[in-house]
Amino acid sequence: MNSFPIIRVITKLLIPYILLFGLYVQFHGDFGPGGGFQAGVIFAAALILYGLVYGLPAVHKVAPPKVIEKLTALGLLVYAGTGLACMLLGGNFLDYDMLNHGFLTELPAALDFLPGDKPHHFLPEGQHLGIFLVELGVGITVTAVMTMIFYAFAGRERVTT
Amino acid sequence: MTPENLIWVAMLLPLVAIALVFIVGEKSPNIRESCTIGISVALFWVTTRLAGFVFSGGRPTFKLGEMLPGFEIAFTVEPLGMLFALVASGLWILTTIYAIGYMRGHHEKNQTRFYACFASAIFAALAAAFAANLFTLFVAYELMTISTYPLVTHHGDEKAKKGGRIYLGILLSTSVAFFMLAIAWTWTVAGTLEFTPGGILAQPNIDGKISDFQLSVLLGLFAFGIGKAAIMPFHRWLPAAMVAPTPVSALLHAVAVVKVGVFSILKVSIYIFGIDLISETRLGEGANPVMMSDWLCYLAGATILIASLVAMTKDNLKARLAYSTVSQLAYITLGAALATSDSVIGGGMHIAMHAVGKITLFFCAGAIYVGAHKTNISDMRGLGRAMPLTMGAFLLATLSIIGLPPGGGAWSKWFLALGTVQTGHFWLLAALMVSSLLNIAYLIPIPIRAFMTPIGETPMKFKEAPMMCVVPLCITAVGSVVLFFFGNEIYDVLLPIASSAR
Amino acid sequence: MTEILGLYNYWIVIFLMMTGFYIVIARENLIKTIIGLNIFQTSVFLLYITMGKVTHGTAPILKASHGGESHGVEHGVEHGAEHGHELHAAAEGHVDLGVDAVKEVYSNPIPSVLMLTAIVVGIATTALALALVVRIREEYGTIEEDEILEMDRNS
Amino acid sequence: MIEQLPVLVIVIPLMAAPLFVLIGNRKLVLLLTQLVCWTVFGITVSLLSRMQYGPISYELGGWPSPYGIVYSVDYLSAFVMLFVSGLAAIVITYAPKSIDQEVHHSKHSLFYASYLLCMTGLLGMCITGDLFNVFVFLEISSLSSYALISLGKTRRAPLAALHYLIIGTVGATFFLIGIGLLYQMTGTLNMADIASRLQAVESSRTMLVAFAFMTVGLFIKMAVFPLHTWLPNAYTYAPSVVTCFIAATATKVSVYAFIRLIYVIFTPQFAFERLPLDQALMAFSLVGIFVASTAAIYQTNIKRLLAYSSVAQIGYMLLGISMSNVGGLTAGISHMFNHALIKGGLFMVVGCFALRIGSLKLEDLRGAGKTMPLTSFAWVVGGLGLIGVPMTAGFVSKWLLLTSALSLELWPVAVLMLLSSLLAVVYIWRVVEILYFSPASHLAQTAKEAPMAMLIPTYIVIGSTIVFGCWTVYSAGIAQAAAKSLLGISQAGGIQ
Repeated sequence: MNSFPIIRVITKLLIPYILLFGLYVQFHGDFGPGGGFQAGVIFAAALILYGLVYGLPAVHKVAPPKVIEKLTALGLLVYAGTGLACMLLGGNFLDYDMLNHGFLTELPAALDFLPGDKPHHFLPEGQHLGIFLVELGVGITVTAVMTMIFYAFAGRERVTT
Repeated sequence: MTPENLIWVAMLLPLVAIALVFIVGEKSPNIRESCTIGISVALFWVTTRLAGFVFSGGRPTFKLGEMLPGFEIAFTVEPLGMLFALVASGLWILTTIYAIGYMRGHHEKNQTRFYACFASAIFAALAAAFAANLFTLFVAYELMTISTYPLVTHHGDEKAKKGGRIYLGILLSTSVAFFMLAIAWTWTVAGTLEFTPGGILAQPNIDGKISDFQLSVLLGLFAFGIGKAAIMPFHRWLPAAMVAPTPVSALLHAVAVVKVGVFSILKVSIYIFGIDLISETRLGEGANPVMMSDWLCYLAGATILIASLVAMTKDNLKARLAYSTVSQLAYITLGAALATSDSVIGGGMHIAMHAVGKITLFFCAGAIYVGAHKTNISDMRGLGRAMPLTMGAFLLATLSIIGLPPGGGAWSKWFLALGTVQTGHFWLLAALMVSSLLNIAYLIPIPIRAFMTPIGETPMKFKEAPMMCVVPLCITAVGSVVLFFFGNEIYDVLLPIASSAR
Repeated sequence: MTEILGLYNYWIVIFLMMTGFYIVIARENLIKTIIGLNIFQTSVFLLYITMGKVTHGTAPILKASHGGESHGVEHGVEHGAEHGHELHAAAEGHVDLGVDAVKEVYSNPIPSVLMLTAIVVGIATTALALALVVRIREEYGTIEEDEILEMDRNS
Repeated sequence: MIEQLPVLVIVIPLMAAPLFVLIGNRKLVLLLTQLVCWTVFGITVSLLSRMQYGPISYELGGWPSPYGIVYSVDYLSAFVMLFVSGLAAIVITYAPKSIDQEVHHSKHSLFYASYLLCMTGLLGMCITGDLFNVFVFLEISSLSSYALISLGKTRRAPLAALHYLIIGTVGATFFLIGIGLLYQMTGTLNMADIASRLQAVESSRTMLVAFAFMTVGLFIKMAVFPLHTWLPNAYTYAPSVVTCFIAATATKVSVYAFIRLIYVIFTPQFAFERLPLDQALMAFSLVGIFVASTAAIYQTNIKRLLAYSSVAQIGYMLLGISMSNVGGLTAGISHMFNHALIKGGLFMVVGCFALRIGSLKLEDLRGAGKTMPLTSFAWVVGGLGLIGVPMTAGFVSKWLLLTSALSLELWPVAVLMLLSSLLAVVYIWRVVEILYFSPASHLAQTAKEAPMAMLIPTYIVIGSTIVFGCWTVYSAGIAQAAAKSLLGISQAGGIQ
């Protein structure tokens, strides 16, 4: 599809917004609808779109298959590691309340001058932090897996029968 | 040593023999065989020590442990088992000596496997003889089947394979399909499998847990399940197993395997049913109710006659002996089924008498094969002059098998005949007599033909088999005559098993 | 009549389920089989999701006045118990959240959450199945099952 | 850390699997896999040893039951986990040489990762007390086993894996439908909670439908007779090591799930008294035993022969379960254990043959008894166990089954069961004759004895079938404790 300028330009325009939307969904996960899985799929969609339009070599440069393979594992480790951290802190597996850290949870007085409603939390803790980390892990893994599936199929040689 | 310790020492010895045989292996056959002989002598000594205790009224017990909740592996020695153990361990020595001569004279392969399996079969025989409950007996019985299979298929050719298939097929099928079922049924009905004087099924019978007819069916399951007793129609394995080398046929198919079968049947009828229960339970209405074991008596009688008749048609010596064994085993089953104290003692005695007699015959068959390479009776004309010792021993053993004095078999047949009279089974008495005639007809011609031929026809190029073969068979032949003079002692020894009923 | 029509979601589910199942059984083409499998799975997703929907219910998002405070303060078992209770009540379809007696009806979120997992599983299955089909095609040169079996029989 | 043991069983292999993908070094990954498997085995041993103080439950994330996910360990689950992890450990110790030969080197770290995931899934199915979680773990184990099977050397492996995948997914989806319907009725996913709520619901049509879907779903997974078609191909074409592990454990865990389903969730009164499932199960299992054993007799590939025998053996387990008394259930549970050992051991033997002879056709194995005496002897011992000869593990379970059938006066069942074990004699002995008493084939003549690294684990497993045939405190004994505790739940209903 290299030869269709309109598609190329539109794709270039679209991809940043897709990524941005992915980030939004990702980081909104512990407050409202959204989360790692959806975000991961959106992220991967951006990569796959890029690959479809610009070809496999191009997207391999952006996201090398080796890295993607490792990311699959890394995301899962972030997830399980969060659970393990809770355990090491003395709770049960995935007991996020163990992640309370009491560090900068309230808005510092120095920032009082900011306009508008003050947010509840400054740095998330406990349940929020736990869910955030888990969602992050899920997001990474899903992005990587989706991309990897794409690579796996797109990278196959054509079979002649 | 206390009798309790003697039990486990006795059973450990064959296992030691297996280990030694494997360790020494093919490297030095002389050491391997001397190990086996040494241990068999030690075993015989241990069993005689044990016999001293048991025959003077002791009942030593040894518990190995619980295999399943409620099912123990335990050993108690009583006179019948002791007699069997004595016979098996005593004949093991002679068979080993004989086997050395035979196997070397024949250049057989896989001798290490042979001696190891042999020892494990003896182990199984001892375990069966000492078993304190039906469960242990069953385990030993199956062990016997498995450990003798490689012996039957020793030659490894197509014929041996086929024989092995029939052997294993019939023995395993009957034991799994009938014997195991019978044991489980006994367990569900009686709640115990302990061999108890007087039997364990009498009480459930009174309680109505098992009807008279069901008892008869259960007896049938046992009789057919113990395929090693070779009741027709499950006798085919015995002739099939004759493809084995002769020492195997001798020890296993005259002593260990078949005797485990009839021994089990005796045990079941004495200690599981109780001879009173068998003899007093009547089936059918009206004036002439039949004994619940009547059908088994007649089946045994039929087996005696048919097997004898079949034996007459066989020209192959080992095959003829095999069918003779089928017929003789049915005597013992008959003794168990008649269930009078005399018939049971007769059956127990016949285990010993037949063992010594039949092993002699097999030894002779092997010796003829080694010395003259003859297997068919029709070819043995005039052999008596070439092999006088062998054929003389054959004649002596023949007397015992037929039941003529001074052969030991006379006594056991006498007591069996008494049993038939006491229970009023005159047809069976007739069958016993006819079978003796048949025995004469198919056994006596062999030595006669061997000796009574004109000198001119005698092929003089043959000579006696090696001494290792001839000496054991002479000993057993003499033994079968000696036993005749010890009939009273054996009767006294076995009396407790029959009188324990009341 | 209303009883039958009122359960229209189940009719749809059953229709889809049977369609998918039929395709799985009847089609020889491996890709079509996988598509059938997907339809079959999707029907189950629908079954769950429609089950969780409460008429006129909204998305079960806790208001800041309620949920926000409780999250920071409560811990452990107490917290869990309360949370669980809410969910549980939601499952039964009529929910009375918050002490200030604001009656709001929420749909049950649990079936949707479960289905999220099931969808992931479904994707994994499909991906694996497709990968296998690719390999099969590379080995045999066809994805028609009867042809493949024919080749196996001959080899 | 001790109270964390239940979750560690799952977490350790689950975390190790992605770690392997990160590491990628073949040798290191192998070492770690073995380490992880043995650690998990150690944990399950300590969990089982804790059972005498009562069942353990572990709340994930501190959420109390029935709202959160609970991991619960009782005699039954601890017992099943013990042999699953034990066999996983011993098989992976045995594996390296065989895998070296059968799987491409570049795939090794992924292979070991999938292996661990498969084990995780199986263990998870045992330990979790949450019904939906069962489904998730079921799919984890299934997906990884599809992948493992597809790694087989021949080109039929992917096809076998795909067939298994399609049938398996249909089964799992059936299970999922059942869970959905149960959730609809009770509003909870916690098994114990569902059970207590179902008592209030008189058997409604929904409950029946849910029960039917879940039962059929699990039947597919455990390869009950008419639904077994996926199994022979999957076992035959998978790499030897995979077959060892899956054949020994996967179907047993599905049987475990089925036991839970009947005895914990739906109660035996519902399944066996209101519904005639016991008779149906008996019929299915007996027919299955006969048909599959007969099929096994006619196979020409040793792996396929064992695969059909597995289908038959599942029948014995179901037979025990269908009796719904302590004896029958004990027999069923201990047969799970005994058969896992026996079949695991036999497939390990087959793996040795595959390594040295390179073919699993019976005609190529002729005369291997001469060149590979130790391997062949292991086959004989394992085969005797499968037949159920006394002093082997197989005898113990058959004996238990027989006595409990007789105590229920199920005469035909008892007789048929005994007759069926004669079929096992035929198919095992056929191979024995081929190994020992046939002229050697071209391939077997030049074969060497299998390496000690494989023989020792094989002999440990095969030897344990003898040990557990003579000494049953820790096999039938625990199975009985498990059966009692399962039936204790339903004692209110008056089941004997």
